[in-house]
Amino acid sequence: MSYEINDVKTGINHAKGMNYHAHDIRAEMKKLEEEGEIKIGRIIGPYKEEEVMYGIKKKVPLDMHYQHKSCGQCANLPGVPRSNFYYRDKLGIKYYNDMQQTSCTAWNYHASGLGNLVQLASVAARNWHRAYEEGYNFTIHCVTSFGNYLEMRHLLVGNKELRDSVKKVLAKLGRELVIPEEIVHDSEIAYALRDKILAAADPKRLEGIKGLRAVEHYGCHFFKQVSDDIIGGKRPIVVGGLASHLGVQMEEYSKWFMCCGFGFRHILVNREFTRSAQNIKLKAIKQEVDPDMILVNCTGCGTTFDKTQWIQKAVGEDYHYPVVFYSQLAALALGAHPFKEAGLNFHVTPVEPLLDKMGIAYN
Amino acid sequence: MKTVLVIGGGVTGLKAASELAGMGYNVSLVEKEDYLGGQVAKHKYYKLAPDLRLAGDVLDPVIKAVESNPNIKVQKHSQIIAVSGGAPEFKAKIKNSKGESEETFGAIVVATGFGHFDPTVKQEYGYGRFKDVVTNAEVEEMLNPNGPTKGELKRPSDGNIPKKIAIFQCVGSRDRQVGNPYCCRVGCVVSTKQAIEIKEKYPDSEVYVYYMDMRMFGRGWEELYGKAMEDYEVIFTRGRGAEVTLKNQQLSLRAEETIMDRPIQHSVDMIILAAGMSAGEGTIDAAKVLGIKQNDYGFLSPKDDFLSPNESSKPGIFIAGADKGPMDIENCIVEGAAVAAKVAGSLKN
Amino acid sequence: MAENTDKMVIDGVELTGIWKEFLPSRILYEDVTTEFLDEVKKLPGGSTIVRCYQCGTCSGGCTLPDFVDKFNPRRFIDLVRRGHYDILVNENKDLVWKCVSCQRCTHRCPRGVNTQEVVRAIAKFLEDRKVFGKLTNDEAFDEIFMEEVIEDGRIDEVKIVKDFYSKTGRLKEMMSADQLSLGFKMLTSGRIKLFGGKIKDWKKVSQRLKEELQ
Amino acid sequence: MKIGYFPGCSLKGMARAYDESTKIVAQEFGIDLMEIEDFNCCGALEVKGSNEKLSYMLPARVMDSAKGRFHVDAVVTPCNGCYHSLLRANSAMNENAAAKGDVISFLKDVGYGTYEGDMDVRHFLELFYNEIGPEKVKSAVKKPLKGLKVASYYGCLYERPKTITMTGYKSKRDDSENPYFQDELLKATGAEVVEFHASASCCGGAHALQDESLAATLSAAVLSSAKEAGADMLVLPCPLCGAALDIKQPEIIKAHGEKAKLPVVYFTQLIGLSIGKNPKELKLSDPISNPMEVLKSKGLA
Amino acid sequence: MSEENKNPVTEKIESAKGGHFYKEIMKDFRIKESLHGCLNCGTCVANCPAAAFYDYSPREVCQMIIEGDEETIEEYMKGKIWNCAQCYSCKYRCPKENSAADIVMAMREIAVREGLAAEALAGYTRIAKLVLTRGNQLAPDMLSPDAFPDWGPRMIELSSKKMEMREELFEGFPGMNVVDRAWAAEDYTIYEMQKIWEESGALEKVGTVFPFLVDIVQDDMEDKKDEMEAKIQEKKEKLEASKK
Repeated sequence: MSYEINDVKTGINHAKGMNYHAHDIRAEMKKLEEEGEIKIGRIIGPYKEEEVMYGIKKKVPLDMHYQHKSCGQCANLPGVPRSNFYYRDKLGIKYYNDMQQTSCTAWNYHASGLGNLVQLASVAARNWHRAYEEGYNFTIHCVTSFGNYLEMRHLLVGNKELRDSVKKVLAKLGRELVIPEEIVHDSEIAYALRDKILAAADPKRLEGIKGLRAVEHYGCHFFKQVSDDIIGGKRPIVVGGLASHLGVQMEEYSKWFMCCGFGFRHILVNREFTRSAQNIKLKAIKQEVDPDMILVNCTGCGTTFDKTQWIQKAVGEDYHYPVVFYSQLAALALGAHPFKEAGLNFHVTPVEPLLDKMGIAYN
Repeated sequence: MKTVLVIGGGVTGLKAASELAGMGYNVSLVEKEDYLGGQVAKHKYYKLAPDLRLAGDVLDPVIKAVESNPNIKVQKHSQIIAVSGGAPEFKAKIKNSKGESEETFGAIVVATGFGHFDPTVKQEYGYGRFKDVVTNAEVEEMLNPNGPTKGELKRPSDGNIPKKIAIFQCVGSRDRQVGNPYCCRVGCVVSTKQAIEIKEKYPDSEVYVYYMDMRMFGRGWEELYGKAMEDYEVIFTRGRGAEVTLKNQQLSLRAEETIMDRPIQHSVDMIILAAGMSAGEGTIDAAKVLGIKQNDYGFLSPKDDFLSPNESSKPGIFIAGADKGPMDIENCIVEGAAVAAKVAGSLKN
Repeated sequence: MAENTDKMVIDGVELTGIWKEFLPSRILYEDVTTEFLDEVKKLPGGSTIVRCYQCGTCSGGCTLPDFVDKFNPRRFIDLVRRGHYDILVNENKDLVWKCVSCQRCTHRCPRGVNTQEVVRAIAKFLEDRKVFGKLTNDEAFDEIFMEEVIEDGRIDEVKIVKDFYSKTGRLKEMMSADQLSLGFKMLTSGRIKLFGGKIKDWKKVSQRLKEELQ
Repeated sequence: MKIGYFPGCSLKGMARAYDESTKIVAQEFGIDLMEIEDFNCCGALEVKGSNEKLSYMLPARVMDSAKGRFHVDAVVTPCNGCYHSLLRANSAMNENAAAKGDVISFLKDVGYGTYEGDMDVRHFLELFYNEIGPEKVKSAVKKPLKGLKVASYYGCLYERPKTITMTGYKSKRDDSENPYFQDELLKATGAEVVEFHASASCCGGAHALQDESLAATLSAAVLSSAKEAGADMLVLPCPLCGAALDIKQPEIIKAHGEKAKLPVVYFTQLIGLSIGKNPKELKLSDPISNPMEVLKSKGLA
Repeated sequence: MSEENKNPVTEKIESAKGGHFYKEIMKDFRIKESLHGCLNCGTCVANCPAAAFYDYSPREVCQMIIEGDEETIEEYMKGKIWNCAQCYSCKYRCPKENSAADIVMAMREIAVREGLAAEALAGYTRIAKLVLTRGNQLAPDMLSPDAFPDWGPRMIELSSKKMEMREELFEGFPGMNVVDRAWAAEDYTIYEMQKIWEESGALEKVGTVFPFLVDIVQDDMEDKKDEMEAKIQEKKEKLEASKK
């Protein structure tokens, strides 16, 4: 069943009438700032407002992007950060690729329980401060980092004890607690920029994209960990929204909600779980849609979908759905070379049939 | 003799009006719709739990008692838009298609009732996206021979009669996420009643109820529940419906069978959402116009829940029925009578 | 996870052990089927199973969880009602005959389910479906008991024990020194009558009961 | 009041001691028991699990014969199992017209009367408590059982399930969760009744042959908790529990050790002893678990 | 009842709430936000990917904390909590707004600290080392074919050609083409990361599982301490100045 983004979006408007309001984190941050407890790293330059849960507007910065990279993407799917840079270059957006950035360490934390909240929040605050001192808007490539930073913001705002501990650590580094006004994932930015991307796109490439059938999968930490600050309400729409804007026909499948099986620790030490979870998802995708590609926005899910299709042969099933990130799709639309600029050749599940179908040369 | 204003022509308002008129008071009943009977009439409720008595059997006499009483002036399609003054002399502005008018009343009874919870908010249930996910109010309309399907339960998608039907309890009730942590108090019995009606009409069908607790506290409700299990083989699963998806054009639901500690995946033809009660629009408007207190969920707060349950926070303004919180029809009628007594008492003093 | 050493080669890549393993799903996919419920309902003592509303009073007060892990009447009933035959057989078949008929469940059931008899009916139901692979002790004992009651009208304790041991192939056990000395003591104290009294007009009754069983 | 006495199969076999001591005690206190001769097996668990109809017909024949041939108003049985079966048949006949029809046509076919399911079925313990009572026992005691600590055990079917034991009852029944009739009677004999929490738990007797290790575990739990409570012996009103706890005791001790070693007697035996009856007459030497030793050491036998 | 006949079920109910682990867990401020009583409705389990394959149940996690039985908690910390995939589906849909995932996370932290996680963390050394010595968690190097044979033949091919491919891809992007870490995080950055771990007490915790790692990190820090602390001092002064 293909669906319209507007169908999904109706939930937000209804949510406005809800009795209970989740606390408005933006108002609380302002209050803390007035009390001198924290600093807010305000949006620099133009922004676009998109609606999140409870009718609250989220400001998406349109320029001056601090690129909080993903270690998983850089190591594993380097085409994704490359595409993120690419579409910004094409649209003339200024960005900062920082070599003083660290990993958010949330993957390690969720998988192993090593580390603690003070450490996790301090790492977050350090990276936030990097963007602040360089004069850029904090934007995130990785969904694990995104979920983690949303949660850290939530915890830091809500808990003075944690805040004080983190401030103490930061002071030892010569830094201060600056919480960004908005925690924005790169896929949200790409969604906010959908009109610009469409306008700047290569018409020939758009011709190839048009009519492709795709399913989407969102990282769990993108929308489940802290679920009230996502564009589109509780059910995310950004990847499908961007793709359908570019002409992809988005298809619904029954297992859209289910976790991909990455499981943080499972992908490393219990991959039988990862494979089994993938089996359920892929089976549903094949039976119900049999799409041309799977669109994702999450490092872990991208890895899992890409790397775990082949092993399904062990149970006699054959899947070959290219896994494409929203930004790789955007880069392709803008005319990127599929390998040299979008890095699709780093994907284990072959992308060549998809590129053939799109009429894009890759050799 | 002072006139009493009754706002709302549902069962509570109707009962209050006829009781007051019976005691000799003049009553002005204002209803915003062009029919009397409130939600019962709006959604063409067919049968009532627990006796499966026709809703009309109950509603018609109540309406008749009002319409045949010369002391009651019924104004349909009308709304109160402003009220000034105080007890025992209120001036109310009534607006209808003909224009605005002002009348004076000795007391006001608010009986504005409830609204069915809109399950669109629960995106995971797919209401509004999947045609065959319907609410219990829609099922009432379908089961009613005077309804849109002439009494047949039909799948909205293809008009076929569903074979496997799942009913989800607690949709929009007992749910902090949507801001309704309270119990709707009638979902359990309505679902059980509908399950029985469906099984009676279509003995080959399978009806599954997904519930957390079956809260059967009313007269004869628990017995009805037993009957559904024993005589009609309605299958009750202890686990709240978690999500609905469409799998190869068939609805597929997820829940947990908590007795067995296992997740369930189940394909069905139709899903009925037992949408709970929320504060009706009329109630929210009335609270605004009259300036009376509401609770956290929009329902009206009595002056004292225990000691003066039918008095609002303002003297001379009385509240009754489902605008105070979820309530079944039986109790709404009791409330209507109770508030009438309270009003009469206050006007005598 | 069990050590798995078998090899598999896919596309020239050799995979051993857990590299290729998948986990079985625990999700229940089946529709509820009343097939099994209907069957159990018809068995002796099974009719009240439909009244159960899964409150757990039975398993809460049950004698057996103290001694038999996972014995849970509520679960047996639930499995039958929902038609999860496979789970009933795979995970519970060794449990159902363990009921000691202490009647606490029936005694306390707020819905009037005759739980003890229902559990027995479920055991019987599994017995009828031959899931145990052999005649269980319980079934064997029931059969001998029935036979003897119908034949003689009364139970002769020695005879029934002897028949039971012989039917279940344990006659040797009965001939153990301990058992023999016990038997001797009983015999000498007159508690074992080698020739039990006969009931006067039993023949006719016996005939009628046999008809009933046909 | 004429009372029919239905001993059941066990009392005519291994539980001879219970049968004889019951008769002695009844006679001593003036209860006129008329044994229903030519009785048949009550059906017990096994018939009930195998064939529903038979499980009503067998007890009905006993009750019909009590009524029609012995003209008694009530049937008393000292056996928990028989008590349960008889009551269960009555309850089915009263609640289920089909069952009643089956039974009546069966009785007709075999040349019996028209039993309606209305017999007053009583347990001997309950009867003895209600009709005689602790006070009368106390005044009849000649040899108080001073210094004897007993654990009073009831077994399962004596007051369970209430759906059956409460069927058409005319006399006062024991407390179904915390039975006390036997406790009171034993106290009247001068014995000390110890606090014993397993008094209404299950001895596992139903599995005595089919699942011996489970049965032994359950029995051991009962015996050892009585012993832990300081009892010198376990007293009970049921021949089936007697078989499980007494006759099987050597096997139980083998599996669970000396903590399960405890003499087991019927309550009628102790009442008989206290009113001065001869231990031999009461068959106190019958139990495998050897109560005589303790009784002798306390100077009671 | 004698010792071996004790009922495992009633024992549990009888055992006192509020043992050591329970108290430790309750100290975590996330618990208050993550548990508002539980309706036992099963919405969490219905969506839980771990429950689909393991004998694991987020509902049980909530119930366990409500009941607070020490023995069960310990058992869980050793085993079942490591089945959770941290997908937060339970939190997302819980009508009581509970979060079993957060409770599990708090328990994992405590399990590590209390030395109950040795088994769960076997095979975790490489990641832990990378985080503490490189400033990020993953490196192209780690994707060696012997650790990921189930990723198929293309993965093997890729890992042999990754250098050339990365060079081509990241032409003009300095710092992106490294293989021993995800990007060329500077020494100063790594030092900052290490200092955060040390100051927050997280490093000490690592020591309970991987004592040798602590030595490596401390040696590493010692080596560059003077130079780095000077830089930090500079930063501190700059921050002070900006405040005025």
